[in-house]
Amino acid sequence: MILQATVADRVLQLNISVDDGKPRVEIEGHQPQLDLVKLSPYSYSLLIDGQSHHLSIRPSRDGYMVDLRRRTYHICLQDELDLTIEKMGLKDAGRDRSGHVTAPIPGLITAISVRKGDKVVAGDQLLVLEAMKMENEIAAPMSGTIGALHIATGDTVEKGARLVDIHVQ
Amino acid sequence: MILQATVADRVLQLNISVDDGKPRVEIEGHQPQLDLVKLSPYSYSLLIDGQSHHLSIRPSRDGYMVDLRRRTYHICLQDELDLTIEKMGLKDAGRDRSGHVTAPIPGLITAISVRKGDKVVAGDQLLVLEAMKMENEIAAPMSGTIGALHIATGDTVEKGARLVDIHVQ
Amino acid sequence: MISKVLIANRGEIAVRIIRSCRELNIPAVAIYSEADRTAPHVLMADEATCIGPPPSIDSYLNVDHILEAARSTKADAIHPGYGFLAENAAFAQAVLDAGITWVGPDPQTLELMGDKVSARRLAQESGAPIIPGGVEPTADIKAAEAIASEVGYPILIKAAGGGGGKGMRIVVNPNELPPAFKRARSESASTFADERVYVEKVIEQPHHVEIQVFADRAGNVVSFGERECSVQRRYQKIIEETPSPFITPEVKEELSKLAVIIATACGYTGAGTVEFLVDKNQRFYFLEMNTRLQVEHPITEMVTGFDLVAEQIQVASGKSLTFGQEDIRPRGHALECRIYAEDGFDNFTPSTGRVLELTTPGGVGIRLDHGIREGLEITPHYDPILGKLCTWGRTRREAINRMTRALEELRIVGVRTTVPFCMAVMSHPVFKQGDYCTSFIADYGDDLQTWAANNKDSLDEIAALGAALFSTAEKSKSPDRPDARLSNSAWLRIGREEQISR
Amino acid sequence: MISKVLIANRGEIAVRIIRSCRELNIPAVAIYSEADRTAPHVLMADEATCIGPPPSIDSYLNVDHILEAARSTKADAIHPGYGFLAENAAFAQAVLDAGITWVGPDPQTLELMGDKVSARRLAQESGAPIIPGGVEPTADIKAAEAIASEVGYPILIKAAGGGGGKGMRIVVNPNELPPAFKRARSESASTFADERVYVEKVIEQPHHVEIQVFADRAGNVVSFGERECSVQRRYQKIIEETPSPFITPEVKEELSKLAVIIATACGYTGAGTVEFLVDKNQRFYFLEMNTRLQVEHPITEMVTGFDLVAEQIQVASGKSLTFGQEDIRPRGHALECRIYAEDGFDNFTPSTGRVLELTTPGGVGIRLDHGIREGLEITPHYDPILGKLCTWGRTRREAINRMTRALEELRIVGVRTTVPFCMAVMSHPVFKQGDYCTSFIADYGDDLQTWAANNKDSLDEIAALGAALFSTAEKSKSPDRPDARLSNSAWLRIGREEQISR
Repeated sequence: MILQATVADRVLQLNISVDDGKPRVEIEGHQPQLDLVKLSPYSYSLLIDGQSHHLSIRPSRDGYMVDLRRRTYHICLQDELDLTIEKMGLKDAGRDRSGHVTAPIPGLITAISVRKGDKVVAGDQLLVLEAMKMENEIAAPMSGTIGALHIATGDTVEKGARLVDIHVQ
Repeated sequence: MILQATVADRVLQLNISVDDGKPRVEIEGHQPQLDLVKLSPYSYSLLIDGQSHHLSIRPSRDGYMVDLRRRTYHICLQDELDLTIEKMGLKDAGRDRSGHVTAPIPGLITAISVRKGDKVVAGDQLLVLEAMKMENEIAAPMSGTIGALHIATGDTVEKGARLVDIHVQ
Repeated sequence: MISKVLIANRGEIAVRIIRSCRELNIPAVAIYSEADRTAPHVLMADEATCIGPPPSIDSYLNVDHILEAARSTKADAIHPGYGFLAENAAFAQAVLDAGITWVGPDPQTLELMGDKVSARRLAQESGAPIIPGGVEPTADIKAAEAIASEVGYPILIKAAGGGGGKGMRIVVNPNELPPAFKRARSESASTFADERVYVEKVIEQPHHVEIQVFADRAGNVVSFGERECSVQRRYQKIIEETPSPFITPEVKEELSKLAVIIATACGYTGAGTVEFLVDKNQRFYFLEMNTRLQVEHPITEMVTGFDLVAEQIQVASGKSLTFGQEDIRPRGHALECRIYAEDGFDNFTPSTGRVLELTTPGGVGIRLDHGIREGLEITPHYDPILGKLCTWGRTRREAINRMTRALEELRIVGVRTTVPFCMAVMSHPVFKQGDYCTSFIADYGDDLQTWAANNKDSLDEIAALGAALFSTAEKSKSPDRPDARLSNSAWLRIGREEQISR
Repeated sequence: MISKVLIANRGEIAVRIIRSCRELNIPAVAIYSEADRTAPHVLMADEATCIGPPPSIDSYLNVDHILEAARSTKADAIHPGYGFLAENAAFAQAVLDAGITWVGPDPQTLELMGDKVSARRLAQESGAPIIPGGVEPTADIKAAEAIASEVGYPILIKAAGGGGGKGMRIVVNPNELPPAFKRARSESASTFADERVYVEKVIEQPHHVEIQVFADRAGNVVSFGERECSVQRRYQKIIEETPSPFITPEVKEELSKLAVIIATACGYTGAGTVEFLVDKNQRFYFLEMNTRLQVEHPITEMVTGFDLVAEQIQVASGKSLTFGQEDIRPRGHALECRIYAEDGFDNFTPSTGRVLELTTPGGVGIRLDHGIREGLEITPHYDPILGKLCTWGRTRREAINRMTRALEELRIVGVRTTVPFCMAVMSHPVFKQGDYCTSFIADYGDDLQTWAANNKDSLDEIAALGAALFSTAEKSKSPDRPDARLSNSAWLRIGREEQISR
């Protein structure tokens, strides 16, 4: 099975097969000895040619999050089918004319200045997001009409959470 | 609901009810304020009248094991039905004429000296149980005929595991 | 005598204080907001009382609720930790009025040293130089211009009521002064309800050096030596060390002497810190006094062997110091890295989420103070400090190597932390040489980013291999996508391990 | 120079050695048996190699597999830790023959000091008293009787080949000697394939005191001071401290001097320990020399500030000591409690099982070395030591209070450990006074049990409440036993917490 892994801006090809009951992965032209063992719900020990790595692996919105040597890697994996779909441009088909304003940092919504249907100009304040004692004004990134509001005052939001939709005329 | 809790040789009466959505337990004549919150699969925080206790609670063969302040408590809980059954002596009804030899400590079975059908006299060696570098001879606690052997050489056994059955003539 | 201490704080510092209470055999009462019911300080305390909803203003800053908690638990002393109400004179007074012992200096001392103007005046009278220009704040542009021309450009404009870098600007020439002054004044007014600003001389390549002092009610005052705190982001410390690799023995001696004089002059009791700026020519200026336990106090404990929190409680209970200046003999070198829930490589953006895994470092020369546990939710309500990792070494180099090792061992999965950033600092040549000032992060931010990127690249393949093996194993388990080729013993082994692993 | 170290061990000591390798920036190779694939020493090492099935004889004692692992990973040094092959002269020789650096003394020294007869002879020649009678072992009852009447009853009979208390008996009068000698001889023969036994004078109220020595190849030998190791069960140490609360400064001085002379005489290199018995009148006798790193070395590191493992590696790589006797200045007091997987209140019965929870203590003056993790299975294959908890204090009392606090913080759930037993010892008046000898556990076992029982009773109700609330909450979740009265918000809250908690 061929998998394409995207790590930040690098793209890696992996060829996964099974040899004598053991997983074999060819990566960047070499085929290391691999041994992956689960330690806890998120934690794994991976030996690669005897080199010991202690990883945390968990699925995320758009792939996998891997913690390794105190850094977090976002890995997007695509098999042949995924790549075909992408090539055909099917993924873009459903895109609408809405702008999604997302949370740049996690925090608390302390104020909302707009309502559904309001017309806004790029730069207008939409809401205030408070995080660890700092108030952050979130402004409209484009002009348009406010669509759905996905939050209410007092909500706690994650980084990347969809806050407000703006329909561009 | 009335529960009877047996902790080592102490027997405690607990009367459990619900008051305004909160659990109420009457124990030894007083009714403390309780707040139990789960922290992890085995770990709980219990506030009793504001006194903070960090417990581990898990079911065991014959009740519950509670770890509290670095000690383990074995708690047997019985409700009215359990107590009625015990009073009627139903629990003893199924007892057969077999003696069960169990492992006094956890360890490795390194040798077995008997086979099914062998006749043994109390004190005869049955097997050798090795634990942390010490060899322990396990002898027959009574005379009789060897019934089932629940273990094989090389097995790792837990403390209390059934090893050999002896049928008393 | 103190028979029960209520800790008016949360997180790592509450845990820190509980530990000393235990060692003194004094029961400790935790307070908690509804967001903190399962936080370690609640689990570790002898008693715990809820004092309100998550926002600090309704809980950890709610004086009435805290005093009520002390009354209902019969606590006869309150330790405020740092932050929250620690330097609030009105709170300290309310505690005393309630007949409860306050573990800290008198309210009058808090007031005196909490006001910048009176603190600087006291320092000056004690013989400590202050930064030229910065005696009195002003809202008047004419006065500002006069100070500026007297001390010489570049100058710094700084809010009188503030801190943490808000409303601060540097002015390089006279033309820039009027607009900069106007903006600083209005920012200061809106943020701190005080439109006055300081106009000060800019100190070149400044070092932040502070002296830990300790005093009892009998008038004994000692210095526990200095801490160098010049690795800062947004004017907040992130890495500290002792001894300072920069200041000369003469300066160190003089700062200690001045700090003791200042503490004596303000009638101080307990643990306090006198902060100085030291310029590239070893010229120093009094900055302010922190009238409470300092976040970075553990490194002083590591080199001197004293438990400062235990000593605070002893002094608060009326005892005199059982040691003198001659008993304080620092040994070796200690470093602290603050572990914040922030991404050090993304402008210190706060991070929230659940702590999925926590593995702590151990072995020789390590100290960890933290207030988290596996499964705990890090919320955006409070200060993002999760803990502090300290190392001790016979030499500075040994302490640095040990810190690198300990940072590698510390696994916190689920929230981003400053751990990788601190690792980058430990490997930076300027830091290694001990040749850094407060602009270190600003000056070498790119280097630190590069270090991170270099180390990242080499590990991309490993992370990708991990994800690929994980995803394939997951698919082979899932009944709706049976992949016969991969349902073999190797993958089953992973499945089996998982079943038994908890 | 050493470029890669293979650690021929497992558990806490392998982890300990990896830490020093990291700080020296030398890659570390772990070896593991099939039972230890997920043990912390494997997770922490740079590389890891499987060397066989679980039984030690097939893995950690398998010389060929270990040498092959060193060859295949290109390790150019082997650190043996303690136990397993650490004092095996043949292994050390095989390592050297393979062109690999041995982190330890020469094979000849291992052999010389490993043999009780030659070790005692060397000690005697160095001026150290030995226990009267114990020069040469014998299998002859006449010789035994001669020694006994010379040194006087009571006497101790002890296997020549053994250790750990096997074949040991005390004889109080001459009548008992022949049968006791016969039994000891046959036990000795069957256990150690050597029927000879020692006949020695019984030392009254003995203290086990040992001196940590350190030597380089250039002939520099220093003493790192003493450790008192008299809290023992089955002749195995469980709690150690430094300095000794018992021996006089003069005895301390003399033991240090003798230890240095002995280490010099046997051509020692690296870390070694010279063990003495000290009787109630401060008379002392050479016991043996341990030619390796000692389990309890961390307390010496805590008071002196040195990293003994790092120094071992430096010396093995050919470097001379960078410090002299005058640089070793112990400060304060350190204690170690060994955390065994044993029930201290049930005759130290071994315990196995899965570590369900692990929470480690932190804060001021704590050091923890362990080799476990949450989810790890403790098997009966190896030594039951899980880790070592050490505390430091300015005074002995501070170190004891800190140890009590740290033992309370250390949560290991799933296997029984010696933690509660150690807590009982810390609270015992005889231990607190520092007035204990090697019979402490035998003499005060009942007291310690009582302490445990007292503390147990008071907590029965809390445990019962916990179990009752837990069982009721479980039942309210279970679909086949819906109990309407209990399916309310309080119980649902528990259920919800559980769902999100991992």
